[in-house]
Amino acid sequence: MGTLQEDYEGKHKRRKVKHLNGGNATCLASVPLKKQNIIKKVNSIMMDEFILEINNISKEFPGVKALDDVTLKVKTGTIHALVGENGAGKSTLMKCLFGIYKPDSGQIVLNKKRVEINNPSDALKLGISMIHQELHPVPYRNVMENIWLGRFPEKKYGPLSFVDHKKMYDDTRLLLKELNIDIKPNEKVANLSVSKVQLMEIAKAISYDSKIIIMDEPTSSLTENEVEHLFKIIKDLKKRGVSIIYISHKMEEILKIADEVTIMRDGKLIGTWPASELNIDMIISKMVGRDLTNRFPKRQNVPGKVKMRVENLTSSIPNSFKNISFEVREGEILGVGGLVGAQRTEMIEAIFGLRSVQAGEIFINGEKVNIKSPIDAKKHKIALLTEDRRLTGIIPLMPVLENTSIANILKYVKPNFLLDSKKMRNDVAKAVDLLRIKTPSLNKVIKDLSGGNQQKVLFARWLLTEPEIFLLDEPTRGIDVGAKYEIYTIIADLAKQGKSIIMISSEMPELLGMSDRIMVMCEGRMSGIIDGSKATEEEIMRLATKFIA
Amino acid sequence: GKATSGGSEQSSGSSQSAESQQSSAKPYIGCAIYKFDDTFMTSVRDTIAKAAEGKATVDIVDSQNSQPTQNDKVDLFITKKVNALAINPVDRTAAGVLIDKAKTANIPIVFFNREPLPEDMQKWDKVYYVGAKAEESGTIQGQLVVDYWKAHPEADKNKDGVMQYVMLKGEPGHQDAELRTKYSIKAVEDAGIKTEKLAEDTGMWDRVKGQEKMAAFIASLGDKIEVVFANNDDMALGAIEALKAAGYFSGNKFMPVVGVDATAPALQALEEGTLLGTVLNDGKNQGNATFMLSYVLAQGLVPDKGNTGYEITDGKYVWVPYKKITKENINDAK
Amino acid sequence: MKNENMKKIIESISQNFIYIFLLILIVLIAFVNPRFLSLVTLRDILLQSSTRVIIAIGMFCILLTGGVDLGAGRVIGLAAVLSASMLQTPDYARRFFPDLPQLPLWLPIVIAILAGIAVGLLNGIIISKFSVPPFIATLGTQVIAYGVTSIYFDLPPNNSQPIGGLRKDFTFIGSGSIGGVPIIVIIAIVIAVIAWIVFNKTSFGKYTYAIGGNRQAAEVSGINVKLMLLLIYTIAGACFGFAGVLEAARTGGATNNYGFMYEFDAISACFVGGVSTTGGVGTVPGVLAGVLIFGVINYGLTFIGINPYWQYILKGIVIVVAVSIDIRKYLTRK
Amino acid sequence: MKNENMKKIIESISQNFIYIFLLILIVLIAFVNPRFLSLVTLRDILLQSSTRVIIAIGMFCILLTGGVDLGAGRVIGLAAVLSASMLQTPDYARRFFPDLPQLPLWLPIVIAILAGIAVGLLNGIIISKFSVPPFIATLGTQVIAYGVTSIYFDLPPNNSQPIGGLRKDFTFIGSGSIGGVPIIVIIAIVIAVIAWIVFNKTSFGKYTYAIGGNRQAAEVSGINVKLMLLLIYTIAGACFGFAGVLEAARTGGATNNYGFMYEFDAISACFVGGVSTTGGVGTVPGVLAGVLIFGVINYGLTFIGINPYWQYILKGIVIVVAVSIDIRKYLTRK
Ligand SMILES: Nc1ncnc2c1ncn2[C@@H]1O[C@H](COP(=O)(O)OP(=O)(O)OP(=O)(O)O)[C@@H](O)[C@H]1O
Ligand SMILES: Nc1ncnc2c1ncn2[C@@H]1O[C@H](COP(=O)(O)OP(=O)(O)OP(=O)(O)O)[C@@H](O)[C@H]1O
Ligand SMILES: [Mg+2]
Ligand SMILES: [Mg+2]
Repeated sequence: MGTLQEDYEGKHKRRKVKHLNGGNATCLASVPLKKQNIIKKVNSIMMDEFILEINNISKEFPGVKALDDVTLKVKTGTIHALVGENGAGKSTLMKCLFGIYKPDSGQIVLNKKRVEINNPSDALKLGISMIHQELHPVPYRNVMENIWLGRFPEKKYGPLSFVDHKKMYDDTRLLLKELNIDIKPNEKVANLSVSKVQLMEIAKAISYDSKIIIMDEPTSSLTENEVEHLFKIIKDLKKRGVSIIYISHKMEEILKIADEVTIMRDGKLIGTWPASELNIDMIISKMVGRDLTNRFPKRQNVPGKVKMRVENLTSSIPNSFKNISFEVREGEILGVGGLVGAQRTEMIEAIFGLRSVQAGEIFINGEKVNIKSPIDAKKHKIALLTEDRRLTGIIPLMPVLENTSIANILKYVKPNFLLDSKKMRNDVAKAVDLLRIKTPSLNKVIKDLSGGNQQKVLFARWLLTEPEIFLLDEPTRGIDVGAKYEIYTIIADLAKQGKSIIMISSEMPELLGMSDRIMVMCEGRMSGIIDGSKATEEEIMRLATKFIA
Repeated sequence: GKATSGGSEQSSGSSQSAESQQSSAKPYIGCAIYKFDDTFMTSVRDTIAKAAEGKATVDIVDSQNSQPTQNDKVDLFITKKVNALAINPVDRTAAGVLIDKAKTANIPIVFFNREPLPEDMQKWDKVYYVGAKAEESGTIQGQLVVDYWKAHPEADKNKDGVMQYVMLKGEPGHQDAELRTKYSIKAVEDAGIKTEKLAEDTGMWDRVKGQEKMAAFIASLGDKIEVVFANNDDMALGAIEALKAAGYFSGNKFMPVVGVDATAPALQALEEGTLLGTVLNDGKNQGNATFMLSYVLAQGLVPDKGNTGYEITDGKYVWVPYKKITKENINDAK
Repeated sequence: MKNENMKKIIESISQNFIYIFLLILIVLIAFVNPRFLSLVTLRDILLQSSTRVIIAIGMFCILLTGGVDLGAGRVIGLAAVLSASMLQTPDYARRFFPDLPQLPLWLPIVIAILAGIAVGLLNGIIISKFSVPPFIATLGTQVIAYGVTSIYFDLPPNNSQPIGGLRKDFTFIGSGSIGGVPIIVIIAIVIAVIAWIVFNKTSFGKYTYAIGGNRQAAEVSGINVKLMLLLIYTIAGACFGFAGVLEAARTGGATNNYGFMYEFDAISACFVGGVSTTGGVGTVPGVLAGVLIFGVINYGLTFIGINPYWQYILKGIVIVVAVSIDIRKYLTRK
Repeated sequence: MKNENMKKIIESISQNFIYIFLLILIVLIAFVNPRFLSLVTLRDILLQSSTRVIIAIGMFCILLTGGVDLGAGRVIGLAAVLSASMLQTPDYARRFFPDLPQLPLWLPIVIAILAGIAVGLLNGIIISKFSVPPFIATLGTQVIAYGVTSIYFDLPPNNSQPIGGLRKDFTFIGSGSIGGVPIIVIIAIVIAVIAWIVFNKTSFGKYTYAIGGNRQAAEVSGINVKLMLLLIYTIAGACFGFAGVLEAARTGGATNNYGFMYEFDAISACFVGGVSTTGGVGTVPGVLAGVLIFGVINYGLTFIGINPYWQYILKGIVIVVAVSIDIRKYLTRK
């Protein structure tokens, strides 16, 4: 008991020391502008040193060899991109580095010294921080408590120490201001949009004042503007000698900011190259082990008659979407663009009956329909691939088989009320093949699949229901290029078969590359619909900010 | 106002109770039962409620088998300024604190059914007790078995002159469970019969558990068992079910089983000849005496045989003895 | 290669840990007293586990959805009292309804099950319609159910007396056999088989797993989650009601305390049997093994004559150890 | 504009629903019997709520982390028996330790609290080290704690007799006053204030919220979650142990049955007071309001003389209604 207490207090002391030194993050965040030159010098000396060496790491999960003798060396003050298909082992490698997983073998060398990292706390102490692929906010606490979690500033009153709320507030405000992020320090996190949460997590990772920052798909829910902003922050960090390990499926991003690129495939290291020696096609072919010349498949769909018409749809929540009217045709892909916060998700979930509306009508095949729940939506042959696969998509401990068939399971009920498991298994196996879902067996629980493969399972789930209208909310979020191409092919194919598709996307190339028409939303309102073949990024951006004062 | 009584009518009469206590001169008595749904205590509280009709206002409350809860209820009665307290303690040792409370508030207190310790009873002169000596129920159980043992030599199945028995105890730590267990065996040994405990386990006063534990005893000990003691009738009846399942009570296979409480199903079993005997705790007289004592005390009088109708021993005790019930005197219990 | 095999063996042991655990328990007890290995013992344990299996299966449905029912025991009490009160022999002296004509056997049973269904439905409405977490919702309804049972049980002329003198055709369900196999065991097996089929072969079962696994995902997939929850709590209520009827039939009596704390036995059995506390994981055979483990412990420890207090300690250790080993399956971390 | 104001009022009513609920309850009871509104009543209710506050705060710590402790009641029993057994007056006839010299008052109290800490630590280890879900872990240790208490309680010469004859200096803690305010109330207030400071002003408190709100977030932020859990269960154990001591002091006695089912009162109070079942949400004032609501119900319903069985029903309804309204706060969906 006594020792536990001491241990706990000991941690507090350490933190206090840090604050006394003035070495807290906000100070540092404001430093570079003044001391840039000195730091630059430091950089040039250290540039060729490896600050981090991950040597020969292997890690096996039941049934999967997630990492097989992987080595990764990161130089001081560089941006090191880590790329690979879904399930290549990128996140796992980073989790080993951050102390979330314990590798089966291999070692980590930091600043030429071998280190043991047994938990995140060790990693943070060694100057490694991480933005996680799956976000980890504490929903019912405010932004500042989330950012400084684990290291609140404290005031001492004799032997007692209390949280210094004022300092925490001021530090947070400064930090967010420095990073130019517009979030209030005392806002409850549950009230923030996904992108704001993502930005908060970025601010948090930076606030640790670390030498190494791991960013596991930090841009998966950011808009282009925010991505640009993040890049500015990253470049600042780089100038200060911080090394960044950057994981992303967006090739343009990688070539734009990375100094070096490490490519992984199937848990194995393929190699590390200077970014200047690579181009997108080279990265992709090394990643997938074959050539992939086109990013988007050729579309052969011909939009036909109007399938669904939405008129004047208005949310019952103030500040949410209002007066949305549009139509989508048979065999048409309607892209929906806009900044995060444009209420695209709310609008599409309302169409699917997940959210209540105050006014508005929906017509399918010219007939007015009343959709109050997903059950109604399914009756009208609508499918929805939700934005957050972890929260509203996967059923983590259920096998792939049931996860795929759950929305369609009533089709397999035989007259004796029992399920036709054989038929179900066949159908699922076909879908798994079609989407090239990487899973050891259909009985594997879905949580053990990589994020991208999980997304594909969800796609398969809705494919099985044979819908006529697909609502896709960020369908390729967190999916590797190879799989993306596969998903695009499927979407194009569905359109060719005459299905109607509404696809929300925050990726411009995807919108431009896949849509017949693009509807743009801003602040809950529709700011315009443009022809996909003639649209440009500039025009979409203009519409996306049309109502922003 | 009208006197309140037990059961559901109590709620309707209750709102008047406080007023009636002010408006009329009717004595107001606070009564706490250790556990409302206890089989025996139900008959006591029903008697108290009936006896009070037209004479006094009685608030009967439930202590939920928890002494702290009972203390809470007594505090409440004191706050409500009752004229007398009638308390059926959860733990008899806790009576001391209750007496202190009553003494401070100068409210006479009558304990019933569970006897406080003598030193606590001496704390104040307005403390009384109505009830039986708890150990007596055990003693009578022992006597029932002794009578049978002596009349039926074949009861000693292995002819070793020793009574091999199994014991089904009530809830562990419950004072009745402990006393009945101890004194039933003591009575047998006092009668000069050697005993051997083959097994003992708790049936938690429960018919289901009594049955299950007995089934295990039978399987484990087989014909070695010569007598079954159960701390109450419910467990005894459970044991009888288990014995029936093992072929007893048909043909000439018999097993003496004794319980306590003389519940209706137990009397039925007596008539059927499956239960050897049980012990009647005289709820009617306990309830009546408790009411009469508190009624007299609430009027500020000193109770005696004349105004209560019950003999008062040592100026503090009204003894209502237990009764031995067998098939012969079954009507005494009906 | 050898290593691979070793790994597979260890894997399969850990996957089937509870069944092995059950075996070890039996062997240990038999080691102390070899007579434990007999048909009678088996029969007794199955008999005692029968109603528990039914209760545990009801609980299993609920636990699968990520919920819990703290009121199972009180529903059992309600059903037991209801059915017993209407199924007394006409010549029994203290009938609950003195003038009730002889009812067809099925009617009181159906009424009792309907009472269980009513409580289940109430739970379901509170939980699905008003979004009250199951823990609290059932904590609340449990108290209500107990209050209702007690009021019914306290009705004159019964006045909280144990209900006895049950009809032979009724008690036969609880204690009769067909071809040497107790009827009650057959009933439990039938219900277990039905449950197995439902949870493995029907969409209803898959939906239940999905709701427990990720409720929001289930909703988006077009499952009517609220309706499902309503149904599941109602079905569980029916199970509990039926179990209460069987308890009355088995013991030949009932009180309002029947079933008290049974939910914890059922919950423990499910958890020991590998059901997850957060829902979405568990199997019917696992639940059966869990029930049998406790059946063996309860019976076996009494069989070899372990002091009741030590039985508590051992039972606690079994719960903790079994679950902590079983849980390893899901801990892929590190 | 007007609408806005209306909305704000409705909002703030729903945010502070429990306090309003408490008020409504008091008004209703006072309406039936105006004497309810008195200082004595207030004192009684505070007195009765004191130990409950301490227990509820211990439970609150655990519920905040998303856990639960089903063993609180048994720890209370253990601590009550331990402290009482060592604090009897030297001249008491049936001392637990006949030859024990007079110990300094603090020593047995510390020993009893240490016993609570030991159980808490055991829970903490099982939960954090072996990853057993709290529900099952504490279900297991609870049974163990009860077994241990009973064995101790059964030691000769006590043999499961209620422990009485407690020292005056000890019972004074439970029943004495300082300047008209009961000591026990002062203790409860002090503990509540400390808890409020811890959960609002210290890192420890805020980390507890974070663990309950999102355990993974806490882990990846470098919080030693396992250590925190260990500490929290241990602190809760200390609270329960201390509450047990106070219960013994308050009633002047103890049995192994003390504290039985108290955890459910504490859990209900927390939930009614706005603590979330999944953890991470709740306030100390809310918990106090929850405890007081039940204090008012328990006391008030008896005060106006409602039949105990109806009290059960009303209590159940309060739980369900209060939580179902309170929960609306969090249902922002749709
Ligand atoms: N906890 C786990 N248990 C079992 N297998 C796992 C676990 N975590 C990851 N895996 C497996 O390890 C492999 C690597 O997964 P990882 O998440 O590292 O991929 P990734 O490269 O980050 O992919 P993505 O781009 O989709 O995020 C995958 O095959 C995955 O199924
Ligand atoms: N004020 C808020 N309160 C609660 N949740 C919110 C709030 N604002 C946004 N969200 C949640 O954050 C998520 C992001 O939605 P938002 O409307 O901000 O962006 P979007 O453009 O609709 O979606 P996308 O991320 O697909 O571009 C939504 O699921 C929404 O539920
Ligand atoms: Mg990843
Ligand atoms: Mg003999």
